[in-house]
Amino acid sequence: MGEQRILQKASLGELFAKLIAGGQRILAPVKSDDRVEFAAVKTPDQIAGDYIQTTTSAKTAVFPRYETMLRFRLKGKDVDVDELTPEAKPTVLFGVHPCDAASFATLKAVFTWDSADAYVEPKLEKTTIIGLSCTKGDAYCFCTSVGGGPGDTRGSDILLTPIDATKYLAEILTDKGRAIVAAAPQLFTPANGEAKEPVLAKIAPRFAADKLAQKLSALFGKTDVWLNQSLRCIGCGACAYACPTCTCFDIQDERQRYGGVRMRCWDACGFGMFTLHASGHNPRAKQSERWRQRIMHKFSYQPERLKVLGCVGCGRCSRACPTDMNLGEHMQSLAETTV
Amino acid sequence: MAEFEPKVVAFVCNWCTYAGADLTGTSRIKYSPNVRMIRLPCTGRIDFMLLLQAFGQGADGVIVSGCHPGDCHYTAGNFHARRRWILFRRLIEFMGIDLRRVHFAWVSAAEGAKWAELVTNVVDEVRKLGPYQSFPKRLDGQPKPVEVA
Amino acid sequence: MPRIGVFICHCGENIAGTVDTAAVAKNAADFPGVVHSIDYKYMCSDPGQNLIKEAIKEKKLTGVVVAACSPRMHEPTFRRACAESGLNPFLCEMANLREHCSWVHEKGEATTEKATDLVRIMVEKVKRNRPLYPISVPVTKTALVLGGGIAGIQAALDIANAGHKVVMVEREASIGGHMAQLSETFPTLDCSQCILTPRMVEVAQHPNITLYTYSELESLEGFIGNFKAVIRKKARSIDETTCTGCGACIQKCPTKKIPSEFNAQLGMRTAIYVPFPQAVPNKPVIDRKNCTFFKNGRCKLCERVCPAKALRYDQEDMLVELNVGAVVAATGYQVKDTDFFPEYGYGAHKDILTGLQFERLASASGPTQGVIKRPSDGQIPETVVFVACAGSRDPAKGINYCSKICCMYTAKHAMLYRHKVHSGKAYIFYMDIRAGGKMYEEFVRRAIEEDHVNYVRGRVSRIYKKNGKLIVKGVDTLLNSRPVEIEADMVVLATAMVAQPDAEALAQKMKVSYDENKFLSEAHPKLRPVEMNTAGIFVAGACQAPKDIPEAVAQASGAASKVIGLFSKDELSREPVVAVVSRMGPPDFSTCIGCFLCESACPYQAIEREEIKARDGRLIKTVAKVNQGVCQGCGTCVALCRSKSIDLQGFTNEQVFAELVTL
Amino acid sequence: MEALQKKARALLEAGTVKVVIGYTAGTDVERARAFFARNAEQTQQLIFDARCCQNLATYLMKPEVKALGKAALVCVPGALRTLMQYAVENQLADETVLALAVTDAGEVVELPKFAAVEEYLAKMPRGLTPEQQQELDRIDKLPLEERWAFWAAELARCVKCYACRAACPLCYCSRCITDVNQPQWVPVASDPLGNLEWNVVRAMHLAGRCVDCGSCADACPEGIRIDLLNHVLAREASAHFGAEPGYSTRKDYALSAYKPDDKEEFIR
Repeated sequence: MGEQRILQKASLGELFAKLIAGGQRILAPVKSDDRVEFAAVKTPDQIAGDYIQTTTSAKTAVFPRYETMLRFRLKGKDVDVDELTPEAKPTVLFGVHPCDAASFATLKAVFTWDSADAYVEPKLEKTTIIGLSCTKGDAYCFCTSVGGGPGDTRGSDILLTPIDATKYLAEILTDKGRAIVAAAPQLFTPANGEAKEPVLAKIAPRFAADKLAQKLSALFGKTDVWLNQSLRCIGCGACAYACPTCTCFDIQDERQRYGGVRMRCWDACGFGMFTLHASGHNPRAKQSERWRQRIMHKFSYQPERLKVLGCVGCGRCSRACPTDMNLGEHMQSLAETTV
Repeated sequence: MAEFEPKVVAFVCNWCTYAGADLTGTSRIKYSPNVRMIRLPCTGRIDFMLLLQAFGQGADGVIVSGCHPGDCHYTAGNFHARRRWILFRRLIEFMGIDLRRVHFAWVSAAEGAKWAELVTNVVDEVRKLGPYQSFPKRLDGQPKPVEVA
Repeated sequence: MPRIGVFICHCGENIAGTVDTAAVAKNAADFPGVVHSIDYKYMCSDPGQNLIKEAIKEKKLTGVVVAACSPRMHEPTFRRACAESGLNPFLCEMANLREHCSWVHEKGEATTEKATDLVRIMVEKVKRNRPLYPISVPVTKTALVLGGGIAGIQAALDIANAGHKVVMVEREASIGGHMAQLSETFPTLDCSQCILTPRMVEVAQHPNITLYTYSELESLEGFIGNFKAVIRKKARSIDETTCTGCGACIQKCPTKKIPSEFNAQLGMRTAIYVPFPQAVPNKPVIDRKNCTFFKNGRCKLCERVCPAKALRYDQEDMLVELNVGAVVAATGYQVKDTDFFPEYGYGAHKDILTGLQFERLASASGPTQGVIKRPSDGQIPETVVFVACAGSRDPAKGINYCSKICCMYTAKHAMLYRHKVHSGKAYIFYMDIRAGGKMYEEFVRRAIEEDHVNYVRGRVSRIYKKNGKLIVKGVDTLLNSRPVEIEADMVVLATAMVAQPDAEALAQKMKVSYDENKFLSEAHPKLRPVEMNTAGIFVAGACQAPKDIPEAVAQASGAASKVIGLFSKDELSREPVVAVVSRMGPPDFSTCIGCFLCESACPYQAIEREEIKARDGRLIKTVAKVNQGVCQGCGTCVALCRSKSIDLQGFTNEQVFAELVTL
Repeated sequence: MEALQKKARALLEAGTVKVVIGYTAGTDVERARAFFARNAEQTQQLIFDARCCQNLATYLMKPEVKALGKAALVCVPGALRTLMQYAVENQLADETVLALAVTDAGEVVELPKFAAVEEYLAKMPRGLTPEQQQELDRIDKLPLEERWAFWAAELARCVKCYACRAACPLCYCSRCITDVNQPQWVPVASDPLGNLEWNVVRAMHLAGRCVDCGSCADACPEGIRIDLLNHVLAREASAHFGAEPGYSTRKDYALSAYKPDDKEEFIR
């Protein structure tokens, strides 16, 4: 709960102009056809109004689906390698919903827990998040079950809540947030106790992630539970690639005449090949085992090892799923399963 | 700067076109040196993915050539290949790949002159078209966020 | 780590004259994986090959790239060289710097750069080559000889005398072919039948030869050493085993006015007939198209007179299936009919003949017992004009090629005429006289000098009838193209020698290639003149190109010796360039998913189904399996396989990709 | 709907099948989801209406589902065509699955044998719909550059999640070409080349086989019109080679057959 200010919607344009002048790139939700995606904008009018979630999560701003790590050239008998430093442009992520904002905590935890990831960490450093509270949700949302909420401030540097048609309640939460304010102080007028709760979406909790964590290890051996849940899963990577906290990647070389590039690309635990050994053995040969792994990783292993949930309840996985695997629903049923 | 010299890859069958190109040599017929030939037993062996691979590796044009219908050393390889080409060519046309860069021919072991003419024509046409920049190459970078105008 | 050796050949000036071979060798030395790169004047020479052999040993090479001429030329040479110094021959590849580079491009940087690339491509390929080992397949030591002309006879006898079984198939009722129709043969003027008929009899009586006359090849499947041939034995309407060949039926046959094919339409034959008196076998056939009984259900005179009761009117075509290891195609030729030369009046005037008809006229066994008479009135012709190149060497109206034998037989015809009609005048219109061959030129000189045959160099423009004479209009190009006009009593056209009308169909049946004139194509015009591009099938005689008798016989013996060579081993080893289906350990065993869409794509039905079973016999999956004996290595299945579970040895997906990565 | 539930219950109670693969209500009103009824009570959850469009035949290739025992499969027409193609491609033996088709009148037709399925399909309309044709023509009419731009933009969204592959009943390979890395046929990254090659190879591998169930496009989380690529090839294959996959068990795959006089105008 940071210091509160009022920001007129009408003055967003001026704020954007100032930020861009200050060398910032602004990524915000933009409508294209029937989807909303983060895109580079210049003015507020380019920003999508009425939507629940962007199809692709905000993580792509710091963790793109592929990235070149180094270039190599075979010269005669030896190899030249030039490491590529990622371009980390100063970026303002605007209109990030609290769930997405919260996902950055997970990303940071994963990419910095032992040593700082050379590609993600610099981008995280240079990214400022202006969150936007949710005024509506849908049947896929379950942020309130995983410790978040439509007005949750975690992860945001500034959280905006549209308390009425003309203004935002701005909560300035971090130094990065204060830096934004400093860029155009006059636009952030003092607040006098306006409340955001009335306008926030109502998302009923379906389960309690923290309680579930311990229970899961007990459920591990209940193979039929996992089988039943995953029968309709067809084993694609849609959920992982839509997910704001999935961080698995694969490192690949692409050859060109006497050289090539080494790159990392998103990978997904739903794929049969994900854990296939060179020997031909696959420790997770069945889809049900892969589904279990996905749940365990997000709700048990990661909280245990990195002290952060691997899920923010945005529901993207379920919206993206071709077979309507509803994560909230599945987690609820796990919570209700007796050990 | 020097005129653009296109890279043309030719996928040829061993029995007709490769032999035909040998005949071009023995007949000392000159043609342009921009072509690199990939010798395969039969046009039936030529996977359409090889054509994309060639472009992906920087080819500006591609030639696929084998025995005339009925003359396949393996009796029917070229008949199968022809069907594959008909569909593949249609697909890439639909996807906006420039068919002026993808050429198919029957060149028999007796048609040394035809081979020379074919290569020279294709190279000239592709030279006019310039480098195939719009075709994606082996990657170097990361996806850029969409810029809104 | 690969250790590749690169060997650049100058081929004298052939490559070095255009390509900077030293530079190519220097560039190649820097290619990753290359540990040895040199250039040399003649790599295919012994010292050249030794350079390779030594390098393999000293530098412990794991792969060799020879950049020289076309692999179609010298690949076997260099692979053998590698094998001799202990490197698997399939770890050797050739870059074609001659046919595909130095001979077709101008001297210059671009050409040298291309040469470098061609080497680079092959280096990348050879790095991914795997040692391959020849596949051995059993050989059925029986040869199928198609055609019973002189070429077929020669081939059959040579193979049979070497102790191997031979099956001879002849479409006509008797073997003998065109040679049996000839009167005398050049350049010796010995009687054709006198030298041929003993050979025909020998074939018939040879213990190793099975003879199928009045039969044709229905289909041919399989591959070298293991062909399956189906022969259609056409209904002869005679039981050959009981028929004694007495000929009573022939005398009694009421239908006597059928133009005789053997006599080139100059004589007549009956509906039940043997083509000629010395026919082998000497058993008649009923020509059902012309037989009264088969036309209107009544007659059967022959049956009544047959002492052996050998007539079988209800006989049907019979299909005989044979396993053979090799095939010799000796199906011969036809003479082009002359109707494409209306201005020569063939057909319009009885006394205008083809060369073959003149042979029959001159033949002692012919319709006139060898007396040269005019078909029209039986008069002895006083002036005979012979027209050479009647169709040959005539792109406009006839055929492009030279029929080769006409110059000689025309000279022979003129001679024979002059010998038989001392008072007669013989003229020959010709373009050039092609008399290459032992005693051939001398033969033509004899015709001119001793037998006073008048050679007129020029073409005939028209032949027409004028008060009982045939007027031959032409020009004499040696007398500054002065028009000449000769009043002849007979004209003989040296018509072109052409492929059999069904040569194309036969070629497709045997899966061999043929040229634009429908003559069967040999595997190599110089180095493999009797083999065809389909292993195990050989060619002899005029079905490959116009030939005279000595040539046809020589080629037949050549083909026979190839067959004998093939039969000299019980097993023959084949190039291991074949498709293989991926196999691996459990739990997958193979990435083949068993859709078997490749099955119908295989031109050789080489794809079989293999059931993978668990120890308890439970079926785990059914996957594709390639019969390596049948697979010819075209790779159509490889391109078709979606999961890339089938690959082609020697041209693997990995190798081809590697080649492309060098671009 | 009641008819379907009754039939399913009967089949399970009689032990004719061990599982009825059908549809049940999904997360929201627009969605139905696959449902595996394995006992009488569960059949109450079966539904069948306009929302039910996923091609359930895909599940017949899934080991976990195979392990459930003999299945009755609620089939939309695309699923019926899939069964035919499975038969052609040796993936399914006759009488190992009981197809249930629901007529417009809502009655349930049992199709226990391939022959019955073939007969049932014979009455159905074939080929591309006019709408599908028009869409193809629209893109075909675009100038080369615009066509290229259109597809570049469409494919740029592809994240290579392979939902299209997973949803496609005919992408049943145990090892997809994208998983072959010796050589690396398709670049792993969802970069422009990788996305182009993946979508070309997907379409080509389905050419002459695709039964046009629409699952691929439905599955794509990015809403890429990959079905158009299947349609353009389907149109070509039927026009040139008379290919009609999914209507019979006859093995006549357009790309492993040929006619010596197949027509084309582009080969020199």
